[in-house]
Amino acid sequence: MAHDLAQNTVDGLMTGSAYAMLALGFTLIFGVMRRLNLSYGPSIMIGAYLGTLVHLQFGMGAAVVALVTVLGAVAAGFYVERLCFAPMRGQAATASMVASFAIWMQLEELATLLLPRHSYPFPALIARPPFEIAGILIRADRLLTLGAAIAAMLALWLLVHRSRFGLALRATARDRATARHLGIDVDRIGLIAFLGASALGGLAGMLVIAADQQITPMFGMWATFKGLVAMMLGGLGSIPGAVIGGLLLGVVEAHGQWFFGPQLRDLLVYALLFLCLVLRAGIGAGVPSAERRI
Amino acid sequence: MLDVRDVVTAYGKIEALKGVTLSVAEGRITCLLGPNGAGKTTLMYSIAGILKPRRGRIALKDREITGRAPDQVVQAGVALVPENRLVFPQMSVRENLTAGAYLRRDRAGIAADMERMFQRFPRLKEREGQLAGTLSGGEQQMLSVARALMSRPRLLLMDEPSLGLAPLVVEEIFRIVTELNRDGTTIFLVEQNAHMALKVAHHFYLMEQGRVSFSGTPGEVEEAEVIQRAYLGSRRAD
Amino acid sequence: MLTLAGIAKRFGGIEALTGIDLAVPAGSLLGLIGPNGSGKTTLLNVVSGFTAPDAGEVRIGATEVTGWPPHRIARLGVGRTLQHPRVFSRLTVLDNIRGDSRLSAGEAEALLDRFGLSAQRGRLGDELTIGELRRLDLARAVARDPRLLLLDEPAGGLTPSETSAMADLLSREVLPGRTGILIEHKMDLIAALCPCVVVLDFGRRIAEGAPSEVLRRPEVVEAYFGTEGADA
Amino acid sequence: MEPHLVGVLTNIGMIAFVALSAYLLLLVGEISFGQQAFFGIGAYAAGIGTAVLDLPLGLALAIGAIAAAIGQLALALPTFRLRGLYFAMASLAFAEMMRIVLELTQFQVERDGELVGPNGAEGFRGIRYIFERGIEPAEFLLLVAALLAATLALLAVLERSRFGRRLRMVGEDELLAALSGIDVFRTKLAMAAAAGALAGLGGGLYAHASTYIEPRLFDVMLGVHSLAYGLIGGLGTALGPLLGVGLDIGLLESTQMFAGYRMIVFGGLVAVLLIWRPRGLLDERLLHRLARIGRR
Repeated sequence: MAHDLAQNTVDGLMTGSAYAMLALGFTLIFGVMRRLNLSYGPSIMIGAYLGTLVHLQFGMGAAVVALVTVLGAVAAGFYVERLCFAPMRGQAATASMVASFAIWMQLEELATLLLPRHSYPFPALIARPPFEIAGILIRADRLLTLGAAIAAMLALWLLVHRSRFGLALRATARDRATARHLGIDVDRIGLIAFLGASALGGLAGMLVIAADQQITPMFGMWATFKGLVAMMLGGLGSIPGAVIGGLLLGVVEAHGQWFFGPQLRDLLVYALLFLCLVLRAGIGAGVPSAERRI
Repeated sequence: MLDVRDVVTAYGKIEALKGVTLSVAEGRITCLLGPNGAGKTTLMYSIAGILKPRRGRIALKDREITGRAPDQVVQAGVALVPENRLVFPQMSVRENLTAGAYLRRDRAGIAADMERMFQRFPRLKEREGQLAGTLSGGEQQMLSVARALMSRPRLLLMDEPSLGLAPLVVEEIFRIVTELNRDGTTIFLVEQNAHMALKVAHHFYLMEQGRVSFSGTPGEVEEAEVIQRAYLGSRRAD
Repeated sequence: MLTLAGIAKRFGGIEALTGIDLAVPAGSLLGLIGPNGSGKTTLLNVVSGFTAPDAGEVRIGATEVTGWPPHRIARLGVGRTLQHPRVFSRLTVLDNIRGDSRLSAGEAEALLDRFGLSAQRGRLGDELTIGELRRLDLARAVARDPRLLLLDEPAGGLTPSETSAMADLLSREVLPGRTGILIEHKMDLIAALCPCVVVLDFGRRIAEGAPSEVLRRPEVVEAYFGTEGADA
Repeated sequence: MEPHLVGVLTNIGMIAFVALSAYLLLLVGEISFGQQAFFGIGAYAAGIGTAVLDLPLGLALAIGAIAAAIGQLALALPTFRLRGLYFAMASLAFAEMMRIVLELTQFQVERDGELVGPNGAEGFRGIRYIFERGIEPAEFLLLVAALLAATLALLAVLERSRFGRRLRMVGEDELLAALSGIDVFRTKLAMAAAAGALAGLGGGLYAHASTYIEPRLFDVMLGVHSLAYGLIGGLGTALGPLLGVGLDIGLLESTQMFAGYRMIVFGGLVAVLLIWRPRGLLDERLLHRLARIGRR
């Protein structure tokens, strides 16, 4: 029993680290623009499909596939930003959200046009059997995801709090009007944050898909949902919150799956999300979400 | 230094500026008085590039800046101290100052200016690492002024710097305004606090209904009557 | 009619209102003046229910309404105009007036006529000039025939001729038989309409009395123009 | 009438109900990504009504509508104080929860030697009321059309009434609406109940037209479409969402125009429309202009 709990927790942290990276991307966009990009997952998926295409057509190895995936996600992110966010700065945040949902449908169909079968193989990054530490099974590629998530969080934190760009980012997130008074081009800052988030998402997506060694058109919805739930659990818009939310989501899911099966696991997760929204509070840092930004 | 000619700025159908013409002389303090809703802040925003004038031209030292984006206007040497201060409350004092120098790339120059700001505003030095939101109103106003100065402006626009501050603090703010001007900064000031403003200004304009209705030198004309007209309404009705 | 006792409100570290006591007798119009940021609009927000005070009591007639939601206060017979007038831009001017009231189309048109908006009746709310907006805002506030009116700068942004037209409109169509508070920076208007004014500064009441007398008091002049004490 | 055409029109009619339900919420300023849940609740409740409990169709449809209205109120009560993004996300989470609940719902009885009723993720087979009664597809279309026409007539009357103005006031500016004495929260709750009922009615009809339903049908794609129909067709009139449904199902789906690219076209259409006409083709401004011309 204790062993199961420990194994579940470790598995959950591994999966949760991918959620955390997705949540970081969401947070970056939400923090700067106060808008939700529901096309986030599908644009990552476009990147992964392009990567798969390169893999299948030209037999490229993991490194090239990874690069194509990230670049594809950035390109798709650029398209989404230009169509759903840039023209709607003056409108309510919901307009961008609905538009990004519409583009979600576009991207999903585009993916099935690129590769029409239900699933395709994706090259593994590390092809070696799991190893054991203190009786707990650990997969090397999942460990890599965890490491990448920690590195991404640290890098993002340093970028936001220690760089000139990060200062402009925080100024824009806080108060667009005042940031403009100081000569900060807030629209450009927004676009860069958006593309950065897409790159981060592309990296996270690539790690997840490589660990699964296959890709399906369901990935877009999966990534959007997981990233969104993790961000909301973390309390909307804080970097540590996103990471804690992601890890927490992973652990809750792992235990939920073990004890209740997949359907009740999902029910549990949605109920948790619903509760967080109604109470308008994240578990992240215990600060009311409305008060906190990046 | 600054030339504003026939500027019309509108919000939708409503023209807030109906053809404003005025100029700010280099090395001087010019003050803009006027009642609420006269269009003073709209004029500030039009100069700073936040609002695009519908007509007219704005030039800084013969260089046209009409309709430029705010970052280009800052680049050209204009900095705005906005109404209500608008410091970033969740950033430290130091970070707020750094943000003011956003468009500059000379690290050494920025560091030197930061030290100069701390000398000029010792209160800010004491609170260097504190979050700006925890400062008092007067300290926030000083931070807002210092932040604007960090871009090394040739022209400093100040929108109601005395708003909501206690009388002693207001005096200090105006002392700073005079000092800055003595050190060579041209200042264009919007004020409600007419007595204070007229005491420091070299020239003033009165604005009503989106137009400049009076222009003069303090002390030269019947100040009292002008102020009366601007703020308390004319008495000619009865 | 309207009684405020010990109203206090803080926003973060700023005391927006401190210990405000105020009584407006039935049938009179109280002028509320003071420099920008002195707490005038916050006080109206407290009365109309948009802002709950931290301390104090609001009474309308005999009813204590402290902390009531805005719609209940409105239903009690309180009409309010806004400093920055807003309209329903997707409704016609006529429907803006009818709003949720039981006015028939005919009654609403008669009201528009009295406010000089007949010609605009079929326009959408966002196609109006500032003068028309102010009049529409005012007409909407009286459409439900309120007992108490809270007017926040009804002449803000108006030209001198529009302002005197507004004064006529107020004394002819709006004020008779009603109690109210008027915030205004144009002192002509205050002097013409209000027998009594209260002056706010830094969220405190600093003076009260007849307009002509109050405006001469040194503390009021100082509040408006700033200290002269520096070199005095 | 040609069977294909009857099928398409019936489909348009049924989906119009869920599009109208999303429209009613948009009128009071709320964006819901979760109307599919109430369509689903209506479908299941009405299906259970005829297939399991052997009730007449009318009663079963009413039960479906009421169940969905109650469901929507259960969502609205804790969430309507949230605005914008928060409510939209909460509605999505709620709908996904409902879908999983339907996947877990087991309620089968034996009828004529066969098990009927909801069977979890396997779906709900044998809602055969209209086939057992020998109701022709064209007759069923007539029923759908009549119910839709009655709904639209009701909405048309409502929109011209004082209550209709109240809705648009709440939808545009809650503060100003409250200044006019409107209880914003209760107005929105009333709209939520009506929206739930409409979605439930559509779902009940859908269950009987298709005889088989499963939880997967009521996923988020249905919800997004319902929302998009109003945003495409226009929020100025209840005919707006109907136009949206007609364009999508009538034009894009049934004519096979853009076969294989339908979502690319539809998605792009929604995004571009949101930029160009944020309140859809038949928006308030256009209707206002038409009304002016009509008066001349």
